Amino acid sequence: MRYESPQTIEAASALLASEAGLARILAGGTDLLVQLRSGMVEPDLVVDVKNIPTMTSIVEENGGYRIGAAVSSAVMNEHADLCAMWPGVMEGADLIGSTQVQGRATMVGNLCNCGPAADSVPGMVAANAIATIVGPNGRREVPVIDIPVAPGKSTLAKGEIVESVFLPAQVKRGGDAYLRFIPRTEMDIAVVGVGVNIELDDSGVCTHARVGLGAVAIKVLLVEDAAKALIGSKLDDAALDKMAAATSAACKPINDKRGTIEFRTKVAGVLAVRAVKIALERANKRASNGGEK
Amino acid sequence: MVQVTLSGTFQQVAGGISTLEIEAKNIRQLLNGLEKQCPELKPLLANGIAVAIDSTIYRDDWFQPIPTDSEVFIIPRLAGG
Amino acid sequence: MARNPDADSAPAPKAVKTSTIEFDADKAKTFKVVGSRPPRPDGMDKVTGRARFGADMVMPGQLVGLILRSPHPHAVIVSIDTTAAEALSGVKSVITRDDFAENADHHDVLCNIMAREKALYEGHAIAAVAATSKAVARKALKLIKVDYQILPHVTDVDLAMAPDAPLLHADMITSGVTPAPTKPSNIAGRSEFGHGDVEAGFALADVIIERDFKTAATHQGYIEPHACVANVGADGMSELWCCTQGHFHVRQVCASLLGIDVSRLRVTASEIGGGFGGKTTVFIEPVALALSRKAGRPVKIAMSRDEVFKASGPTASSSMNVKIGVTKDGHITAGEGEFRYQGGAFAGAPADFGAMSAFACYALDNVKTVAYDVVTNRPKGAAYRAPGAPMSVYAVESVIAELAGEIGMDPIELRLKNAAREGTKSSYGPKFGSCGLVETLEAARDHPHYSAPLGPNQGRGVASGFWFNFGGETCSTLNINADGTVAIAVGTPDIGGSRAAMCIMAAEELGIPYERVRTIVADTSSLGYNDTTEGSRVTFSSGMAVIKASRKAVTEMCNRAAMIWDIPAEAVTWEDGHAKPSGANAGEFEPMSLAEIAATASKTGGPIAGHHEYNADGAGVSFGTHIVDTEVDPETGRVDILRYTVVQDAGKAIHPDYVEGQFQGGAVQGIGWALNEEYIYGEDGRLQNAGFLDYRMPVASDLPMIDTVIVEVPNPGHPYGVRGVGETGIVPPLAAIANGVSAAAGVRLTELPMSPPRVLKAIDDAKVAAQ
Amino acid sequence: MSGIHVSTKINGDAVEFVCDVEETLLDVLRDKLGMTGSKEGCASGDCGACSVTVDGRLTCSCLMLGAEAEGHDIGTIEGIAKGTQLHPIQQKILDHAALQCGVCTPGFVVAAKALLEKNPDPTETEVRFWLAGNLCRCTGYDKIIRAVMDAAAEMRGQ
Repeated sequence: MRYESPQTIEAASALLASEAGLARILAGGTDLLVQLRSGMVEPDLVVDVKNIPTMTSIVEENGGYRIGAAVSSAVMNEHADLCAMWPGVMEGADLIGSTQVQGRATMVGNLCNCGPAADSVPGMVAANAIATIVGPNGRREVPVIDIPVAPGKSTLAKGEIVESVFLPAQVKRGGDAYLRFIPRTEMDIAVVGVGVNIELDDSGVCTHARVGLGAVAIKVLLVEDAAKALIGSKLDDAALDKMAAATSAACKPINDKRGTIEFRTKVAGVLAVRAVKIALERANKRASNGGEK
Repeated sequence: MVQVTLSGTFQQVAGGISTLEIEAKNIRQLLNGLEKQCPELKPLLANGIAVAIDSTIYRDDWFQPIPTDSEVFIIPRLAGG
Repeated sequence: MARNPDADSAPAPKAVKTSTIEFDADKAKTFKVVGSRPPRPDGMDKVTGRARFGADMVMPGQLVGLILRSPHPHAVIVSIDTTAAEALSGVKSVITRDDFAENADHHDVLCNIMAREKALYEGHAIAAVAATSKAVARKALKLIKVDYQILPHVTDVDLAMAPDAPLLHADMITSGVTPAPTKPSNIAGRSEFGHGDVEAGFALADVIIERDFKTAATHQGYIEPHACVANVGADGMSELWCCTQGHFHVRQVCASLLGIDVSRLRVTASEIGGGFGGKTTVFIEPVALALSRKAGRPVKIAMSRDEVFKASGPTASSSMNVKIGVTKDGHITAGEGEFRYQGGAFAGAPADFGAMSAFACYALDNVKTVAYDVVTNRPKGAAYRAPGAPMSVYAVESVIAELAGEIGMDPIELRLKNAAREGTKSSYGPKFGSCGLVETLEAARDHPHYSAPLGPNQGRGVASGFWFNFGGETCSTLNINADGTVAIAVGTPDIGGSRAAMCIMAAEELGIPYERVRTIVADTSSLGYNDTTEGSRVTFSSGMAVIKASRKAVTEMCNRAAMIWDIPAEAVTWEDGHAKPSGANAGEFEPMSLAEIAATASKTGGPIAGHHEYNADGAGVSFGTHIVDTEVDPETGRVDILRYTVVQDAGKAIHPDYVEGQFQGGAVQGIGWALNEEYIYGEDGRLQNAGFLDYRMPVASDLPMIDTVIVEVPNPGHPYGVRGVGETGIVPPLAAIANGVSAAAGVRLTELPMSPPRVLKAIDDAKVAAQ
Repeated sequence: MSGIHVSTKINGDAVEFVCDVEETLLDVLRDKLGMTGSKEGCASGDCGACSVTVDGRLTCSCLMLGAEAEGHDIGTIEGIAKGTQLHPIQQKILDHAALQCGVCTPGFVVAAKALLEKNPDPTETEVRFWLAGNLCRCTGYDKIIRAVMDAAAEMRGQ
């Protein structure tokens, strides 16, 4: 196994593209090292991307934020403005593992491992985050929802690396939230995860909504029926009930060591309602602050 | 004479006998007497057992005296975690 | 040694030695050091990272040992080909079953540390290599070819008892059944306890509740994986460094498995990173010794966490039925239970201890318990804190709580009405001596926690529990150093602060400050045989050995003073760390301190020491009562522990901090067992959650502070009144939490763990049933 | 197999080592540098017994390659006491009897120190959540949480 630590993303991409054997990107490494240790993967090349400046910075852009793919969750969560704008996304990332894991783990690593239960992904999906991908054929931009395909499988081609994720500007009366269900209070993998982002008009009618759903299917889902149930309503109980039902209906979970089909399906709806209530509170607070924080 | 009560597996192995009388002044004599009356118990006794004499539990501590009229139980040897 | 069968006609020898010193109530009134909370002697090394645990030892030229493990839960091992592995550069030895001779004394242990004809569980050791690096050793494991013939497997206790179940051992005939079965089965043994007539008892009851319960297998979850370094010299002289609760036991078993004299193997117990019963046996130690013997170099083996889960010893899972009858005014008329425990691939599930302790909290006229010890294709179980008791007591205490509700009586009141006390005939046979159940129940009832208000979706649970405690073979030595300090050697590894307790007891006896005493855990060549640190025995039995050794040293110091003063030894007494003339008739002399006597020891007869070797009998039982407040999220089944109080009888708390620590640690292990911990097996017989990620032990944010109340009802069999405290704390929590959750959820939960899917299903099923 | 040469700083001292790519920082600390205070409890980032800081940030040394240490400042349990002077967290752990077996203790000390540097006045809940990645099986956490709270108070001069 070779270890490379290139200074540019182009060099990193070239290394990955030219490797005949198995290559892996090392960002936070909190998944990769566990896989290495257990013998699950035996790569021939590991490319450490933490020395690439564009991948290790958070930059304001068009009122939103571009977050480098190697930025750790801890660094992200110390960025006060980012946390104020996208608290749900940040909380999702903040739930990955322990404080120790937070110091290394990245949102993009979480995304590119393509685990259905990845805590940071439903929030990014709800926020309609866009990933910038660099590969042998140049740059492209792809909505986060389109990257995972199945556990361990993504739409990235050989030699492609996610360089950054862009979170657009949050609207004046907009709010997001992420809730997950775990049996303990920390350290577990989500049994269900729901990310919600809503926008309201001045009269409190929901004008836009996105609901991302984790751990209930082969990949993270965007639940359009749940969003439809919210849009046009004032997020009253009837709308929330309808949204919960749509969320549960979208679940295609399995029975495993972390939960049952029955449990995941029901709890997805329960958490979606709770998440919308938090997002609503945040949207109203944001509006009352004039669209700031 | 000491009245001995067998519990747990011992009772069944001894053919359903739950109590028996043995002339014994200490645990060693008690165990020898038991073996004589119930030879089936021999392998179990060899594996190690516990003897309760009036609410104090001993291992097969041969020379522990058994006062007359004391209450004696043969129980599984205790272990712990 | 065989007993002489002729001896029974001989007169009884004089009582050679009574193994206990009785409780001294007068001394207890004047304790100076006992009951204080000084810093522990090993603390500094542990907060700075200097303490050396199992994996921290390095021997010169040391190799890395790794073990190849079966991927199959049940398979015949047709052949093992190690030629390619042996040929790999850097590989210094490879061993398989062929490297161990049959061993009648430790047959099951032998079969467990290295599979023989069959692999009996996923993770069962098949072969091992020692190599110059971990990378080489890993490569070598991959080169070992094993031809398996896969057999059907069984991991569930009830399924394993079925007549058509896959059979693990062709020669397993159930013991304890008359007449003996003619066919083999997976039931290793049946045992029965109790007295009276349960049917007659139930006939007197106004309310009878009978329920089925299940608990999952759990792991002790010590943070330090098993690790050892073995070094076998060309002359056969061997040393072994390992983390264990019982290095003398390790020496005995390893010497036997390797066919060497005990005197040739010196075992040193490292600092031990948790045991809870799981480090009372051997797993990797004989393998490391065999690899070292073959390689001619030291070999270190350290288990991975995955190996700890798959191939060390978790506790039993259980399936149980309990039936209890009670009169309207709260008199329990009869109790009956059947307890089926699977303990993995070999006999030894602690079903009998479960059956014995199930009803131990109650004074019953009619009680009957039956235990089944069952084998399955899971790793061989090991002891886990009060082995067998938490499960059976969970079942009984759940029914007790329900009965209290049925007859409208406060659950502590119901327990007090029926509580076992001194003189009660125990459910397992003998009468109880002095014991403190009633005191713990009264303290719980009077605790502010018990009457604090509860909010919506919250429920309070109470349960009591019991553990026997025991003593065992013990010895220790105590040396008075020339500078007046004291060095103690014990043979019981310190898993919870026992070295501090030893220092306290010696300081108390000698009348010197705690800081002048130091205790070490001696290796197997430095001290006589000691039973393992288990059964909550160390503070009781090693402590009593230290007290006895101190008293012997005191006697000698009085002798020395008497010689110096030229008066008879009987005319000298020991008081506050000084030898003094016992009265006016003895003469007028300035008292001599321990340090003064020690300073002249070389001129008054040489070194001064005390030692004591004995069978420590007279361990007192310990009862406890726990109160817990839980909150259940009715929409998700999530359970939060809001408040927790442990009340337990310690006899006498030598170092109260570590007594509280035992209570708190036991309670939290119980919380894990009750709520989320479990061995989860797939259809393929493989463990699905062999890691801390999905085994789900409690983390700091899951818990409130754990309040403790130390009740002290002295054990008459110890000079200071000490009872073992380590194990009882894990017995009540399973039931206490089940009672709390059932109250909060409005439905009785009867299966552990009460994980959210299970709780939510129970709530939803109850709603459907109610409609 | 050719090793990787790494130059780093550990507890303020310049350290160079050669490691294989596969070796974690924990492997390097324990097996190459003889710094066995960091423990391997799980090798998967679930127990925190191997906690170290990298440029002041808390992490698990089992989740980091030795090679990744190049040019960074590593802090381990061995560097927390200054000579014979214990850090207040270490002293409070002793005072509160907040250890039993002690194998998790180095990880708790490193993690708690990182917390108090970031948040000198944490609530009990904040301490519990910060330390959720440090498993202790002996104590039930009670005395550890008390020790950390007490150390925080002392360090604030209260």
